[in-house]
Amino acid sequence: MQKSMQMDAAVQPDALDRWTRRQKWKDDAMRWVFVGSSVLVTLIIFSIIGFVGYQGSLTFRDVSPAEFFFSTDWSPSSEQPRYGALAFLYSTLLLTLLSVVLAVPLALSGAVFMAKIAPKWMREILRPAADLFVGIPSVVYGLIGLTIIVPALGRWFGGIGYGILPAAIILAVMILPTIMSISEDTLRALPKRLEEASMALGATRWQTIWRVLLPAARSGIMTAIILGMGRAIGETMAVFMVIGNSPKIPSSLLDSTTVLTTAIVKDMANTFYGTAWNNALYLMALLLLVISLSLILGIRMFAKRSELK
Amino acid sequence: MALIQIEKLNLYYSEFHALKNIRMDIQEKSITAFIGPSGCGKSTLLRTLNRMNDTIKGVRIEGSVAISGKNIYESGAGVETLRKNVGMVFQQPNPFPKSIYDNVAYGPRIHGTTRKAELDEIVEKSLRSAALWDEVKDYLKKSAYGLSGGQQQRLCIARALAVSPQILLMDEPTSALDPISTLKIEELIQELKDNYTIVIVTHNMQQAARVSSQTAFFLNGEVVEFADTVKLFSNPEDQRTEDYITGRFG
Amino acid sequence: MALIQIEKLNLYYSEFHALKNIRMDIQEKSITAFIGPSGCGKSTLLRTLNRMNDTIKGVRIEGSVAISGKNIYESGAGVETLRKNVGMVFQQPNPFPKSIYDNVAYGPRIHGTTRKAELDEIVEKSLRSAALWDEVKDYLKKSAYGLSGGQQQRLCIARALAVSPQILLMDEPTSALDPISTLKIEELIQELKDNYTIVIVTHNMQQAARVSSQTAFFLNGEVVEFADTVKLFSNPEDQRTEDYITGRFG
Amino acid sequence: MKWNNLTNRLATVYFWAIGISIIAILAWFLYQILEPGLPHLSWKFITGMPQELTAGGGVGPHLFNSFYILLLSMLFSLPIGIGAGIYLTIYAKKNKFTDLVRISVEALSSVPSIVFGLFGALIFVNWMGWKFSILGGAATLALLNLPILVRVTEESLSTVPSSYWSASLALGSTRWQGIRRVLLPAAMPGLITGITLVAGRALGETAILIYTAGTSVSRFFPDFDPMAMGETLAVHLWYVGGSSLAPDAKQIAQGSAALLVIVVLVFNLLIAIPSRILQKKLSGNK
Amino acid sequence: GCGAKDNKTNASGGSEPNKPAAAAELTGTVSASGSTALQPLVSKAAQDFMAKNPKVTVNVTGGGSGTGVKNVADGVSDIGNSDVEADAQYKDSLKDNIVVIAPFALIVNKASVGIDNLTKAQAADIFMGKITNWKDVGGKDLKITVVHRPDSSGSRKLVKQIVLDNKDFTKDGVTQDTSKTVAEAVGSTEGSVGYVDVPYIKGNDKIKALKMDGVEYSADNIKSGKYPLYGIEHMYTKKDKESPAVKAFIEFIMSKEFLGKPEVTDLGFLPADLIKK
Ligand SMILES: Nc1ncnc2c1ncn2[C@@H]1O[C@H](COP(=O)(O)OP(=O)(O)OP(=O)(O)O)[C@@H](O)[C@H]1O
Ligand SMILES: Nc1ncnc2c1ncn2[C@@H]1O[C@H](COP(=O)(O)OP(=O)(O)OP(=O)(O)O)[C@@H](O)[C@H]1O
Ligand SMILES: [Mg+2]
Ligand SMILES: [Mg+2]
Ligand SMILES: O=P([O-])([O-])[O-]
Repeated sequence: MQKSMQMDAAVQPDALDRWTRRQKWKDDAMRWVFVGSSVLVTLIIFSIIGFVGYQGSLTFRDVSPAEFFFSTDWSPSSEQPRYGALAFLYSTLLLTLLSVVLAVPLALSGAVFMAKIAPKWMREILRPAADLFVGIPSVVYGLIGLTIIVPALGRWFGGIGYGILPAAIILAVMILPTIMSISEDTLRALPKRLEEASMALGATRWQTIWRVLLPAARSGIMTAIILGMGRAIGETMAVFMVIGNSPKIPSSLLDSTTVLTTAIVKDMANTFYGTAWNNALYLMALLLLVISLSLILGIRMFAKRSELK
Repeated sequence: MALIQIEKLNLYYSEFHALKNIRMDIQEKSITAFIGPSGCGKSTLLRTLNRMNDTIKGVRIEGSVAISGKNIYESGAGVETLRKNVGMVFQQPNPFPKSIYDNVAYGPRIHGTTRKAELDEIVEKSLRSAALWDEVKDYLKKSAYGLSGGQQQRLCIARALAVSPQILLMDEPTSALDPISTLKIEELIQELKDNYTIVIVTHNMQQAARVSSQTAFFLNGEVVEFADTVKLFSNPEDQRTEDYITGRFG
Repeated sequence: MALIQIEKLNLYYSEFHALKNIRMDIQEKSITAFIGPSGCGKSTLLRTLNRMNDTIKGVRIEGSVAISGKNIYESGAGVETLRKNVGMVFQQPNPFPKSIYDNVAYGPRIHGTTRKAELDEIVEKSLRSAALWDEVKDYLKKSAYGLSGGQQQRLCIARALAVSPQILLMDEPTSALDPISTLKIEELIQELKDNYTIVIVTHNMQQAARVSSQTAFFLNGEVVEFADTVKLFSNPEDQRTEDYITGRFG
Repeated sequence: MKWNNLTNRLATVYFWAIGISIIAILAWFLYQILEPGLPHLSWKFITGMPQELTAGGGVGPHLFNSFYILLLSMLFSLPIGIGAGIYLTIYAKKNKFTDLVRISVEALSSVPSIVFGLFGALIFVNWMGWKFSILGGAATLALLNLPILVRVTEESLSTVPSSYWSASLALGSTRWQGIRRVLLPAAMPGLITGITLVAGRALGETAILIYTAGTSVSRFFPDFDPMAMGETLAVHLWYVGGSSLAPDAKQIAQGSAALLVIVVLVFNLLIAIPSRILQKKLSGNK
Repeated sequence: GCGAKDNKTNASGGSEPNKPAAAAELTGTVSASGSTALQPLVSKAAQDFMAKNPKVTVNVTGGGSGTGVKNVADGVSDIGNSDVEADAQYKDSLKDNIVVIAPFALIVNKASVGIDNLTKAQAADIFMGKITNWKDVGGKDLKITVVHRPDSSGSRKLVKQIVLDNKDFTKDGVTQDTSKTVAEAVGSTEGSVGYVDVPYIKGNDKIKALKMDGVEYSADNIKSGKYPLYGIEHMYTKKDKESPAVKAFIEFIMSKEFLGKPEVTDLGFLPADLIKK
């Protein structure tokens, strides 16, 4: 090895050798930068989980897990404080499910429309418009929900109009562009030869879309739904304004209820650090994290399993 | 009467005049080869036969292509019916990301066959015709992507056969394959001739000479010469054909 | 002494034994062709010569490959220096999405040449060697994607030449091209022989016969026969070689 | 056959209807935001200082803070996000560490922003002693951006044909040279689109910033001190809607909402146009 | 003109032993965080204070009462605004500055409810969910919707103490984040009732404030003890560690000069010495 390096130096001008060595040094350095970035990302998530998890686990000094997870009685400010979070958990899952159910058919149809049917000029308008909606602050969505959707629902269905339904409508609009854009990208990235193969067999456009393109784009569509769902689970401000925030299991889609995120913001700022109440809010944050992570992993696994071997 | 009759066919990609005044008669149950340098319009002409050019924006067609005496650009039967009758195999094997079985059953299904027993029969018959049955019969539920390139191409042929077309178009079906797979496909083409009318585009003159009964030589969107394969290769009439087939081109 | 000496080379893709006990000596300024059916290991062996296999996960190599007497798997000189010395041209033309000039200048730049005049000179010289200069000299700033397939492939050759390698590896450099472009590239290869040592993988036996001085026939990861091209095609020693080159394979 | 044609036609009608409804929904929302807000937009409003109890307050410092925080957060998150994305596409071997990084990115992208807010408040505001500041807000916002950037990088890099990478390595480039000179430029259009998305989200974020950047602005405008408090336009909108006692609070809220939408729109355009030109140039003006 | 005079007052008012009583100009930064209900007032004071003392920067932010108190204890802020008394754990380390008194009122949807007075018992029954229709208290035949503040809010604690005698609120109804949004929700929901601090009543013409036991809220009625519904606003500082600027700022807020300004008086906050025990 020693020998070969010397020979190299003899063959090549000195300056070039230095250049090569410097490039190699840079290459090594950059590799560490990239590894470092990855390590940092990992550290961040672990410290978040650690922080939220530690603070949350302190709840169990004052509250039994059975009460927290299985009771619906949330009355932290009463003389005999009760910390049952089941109602929040229930509503969170219901709200997420409903908003995804509302958004996905629309978003997927929209994606197909944009990728395969719409004329070019229409796409060129719709796509940036959709991107724009990702940037509209949730407070604005909330405001529209509060001033227009809630009163309208109240008028149509009677009652006050607050509840899971208006929240789901708002969330569906919020996540629609995300799901649509990513699904469209996936559809567009499919090799043209799949479509050609189907058309050449005499399939109509609709048959091609339904039987070939959508199945082939499945994994990208899953990613899109997961991202949308993640946003729906974590959304706070907009939901707060329209869901009503009663700490109970709702009797209908138009009954006031609370989800985990709004339960947290509602009281986080005004409760004292280190009290059982405050700790319970951190525990809800942990719960939220665990739910969204397991939903995501679950869907990923399901998608992988249903793929062809 | 010839099965396919092409009359005064002109095709434009927007401005670009890609096919110039093509006339050609193709007989039933024959194998016709299209040869010529890249970009001369072989694929374009092939695709006018099943109207796959319809999917490309800005394509304009003049003249007529008649199959069994009916102009396919005017008939009311619809492009789906036409394509069912005129199957196509592409340069790159392009199976669907589905199982082997579902690939072959795709065509029958979209055309309304749903009974399992019937489908089973069609799948087996098509795979046998494509000389693939013995290799895959135990793995019908496996993904088509697990097959080798040559197997995939035969699968695509089986898929095309499953809707029982009359005509089979092949656009350089072996150019992505190794010689052994190529040989297999060539043998298969020879066998298929008994039941189908085949039009094949190829870059490989040896291949054209081996498999086809007629050959058309293209240049710049025109058919320079269209004749019996043996005649065209041994005794071409046009100087340009001769230059091309002897490699002295340009 | 031969320029490239391959000794007892074994290569594994994880479990799969892809190259089996290869020995081969390749002389300086010769053209060596690798032929054989698909999957027999031609590309794999070619890529061991510039260690491009290093980029594939799970590859394990035993034995030695020496260039100018030094084992490239042991030398401390680094894989970058090796690859600078051993250029490579791929099956599909793969220019960068940059201008023609920047494509050719890429190699010299990453190896430390920054002076404009010097770069200009290298670019012109390389493009001339690749027989492309006259066609592109007025469009050097245009994107390489505006070129035809054959031009792109010659650009890739020019790009490889620009770092003045000693050896040029080509993996089916014409299989994506039409016959006319193929002919041009084959002529080019013949010219390059005077200055470079060339190893070329091809599916096309005619091509091997036309361009190479030595030919190696591969089967299942082994070199069945390695001999002068004329000898190998006219009078093969091994029965399997004969079967393959006469198309009676299998 | 008839049946196929019928379903096909029905499907076409359906997709057009959906396409048009989506446009209608989006347009309706835009209208609801812009219609009440636009009349309130004036130069004085856009560049003025806020007022507490009296009418006529502006949002100049908030607008400034929005961009300042966005810029700083990008400064933190871009190198790390792109770095990790590059690691995952190029260097990652199939091992435990890679799986861990991947799951971390996944997990990070599923963290609700309120949790980021709490975390940022603890780490940056409290432990690091940055108090409520532009810096603290930007750092926390960077955490929100990270997973999206990692994913966008991974995706844009993986659409770059692998042939570029082999070509560069075969010429003897180091990996870093190949990344910097070939992969990143080729992935640039995708990266830029991703960055616009991230920026849009950051401009609209409230939950995180309330706990980290504070809900008031510096008395100076513009104030480049990263330790100053940095209420952004979106947060101001939240504050004005929820607490302000100014008599024209409602108009300010509507004006801010409209302004915010316009800002995001302009931002998108400013980035999309050069990126499209770049893309054309790369793909060779064909 | 008046700035110089005021500075002198502030400096002499400071009892820092190591600081000479010379009339030095005030410098430094003051940061306050906490109660959102108090934020508009403190922000306004900050603006006026900075105008008088150009070398002092006052930053005011929300975050909630709990956060505010924790922030002072942790040194993140100099002042923690709170509308509730701090947790026992902070008693020793923090100094409690009571700055103003904030009157509260019960509000109802103006158009639909049809009453303008509730007895304390009626109000308690409504908030506990025992009375669910306005006709039971003499109003129209209309279902009652209660609009709450969050459990942890000072306002809710106050109403619970004074009106409900510490019994629990009903879990039905709607919860809004801030007093302002409560006022808006009550304004837009038929048959709704809520409670807010009075600055948020004015300027919203869809709600109306109810009398309690026939008594209207006013400075006089509070002073005389007839109107019981009011909160005490605290600004906590770190005991013995307040900078001169912090002290001066708190004094400024409590001064007649500031509280006497028309736009501040208008809000309805009352000076802390109104109910001196
Ligand atoms: N979609 C299109 N739009 C515009 N021009 C096209 C299009 N498709 C093909 N062309 C042009 O039409 C001409 C004929 O193309 P065609 O694909 O038929 O050639 P070919 O003979 O099949 O060539 P190859 O052997 O390379 O496949 C070419 O010059 C090509 O550039
Ligand atoms: N990355 C890889 N991982 C695992 N196996 C591989 C890999 N690359 C190639 N192989 C296998 O190694 C064998 C040799 O492959 P190689 O690409 O060298 O063949 P080849 O002779 O070049 O074939 P072709 O003519 O099709 O290019 C094949 O069986 C192939 O399946
Ligand atoms: Mg073609
Ligand atoms: Mg190969
Ligand atoms: O002032 P509060 O928000 O605590 O009622």
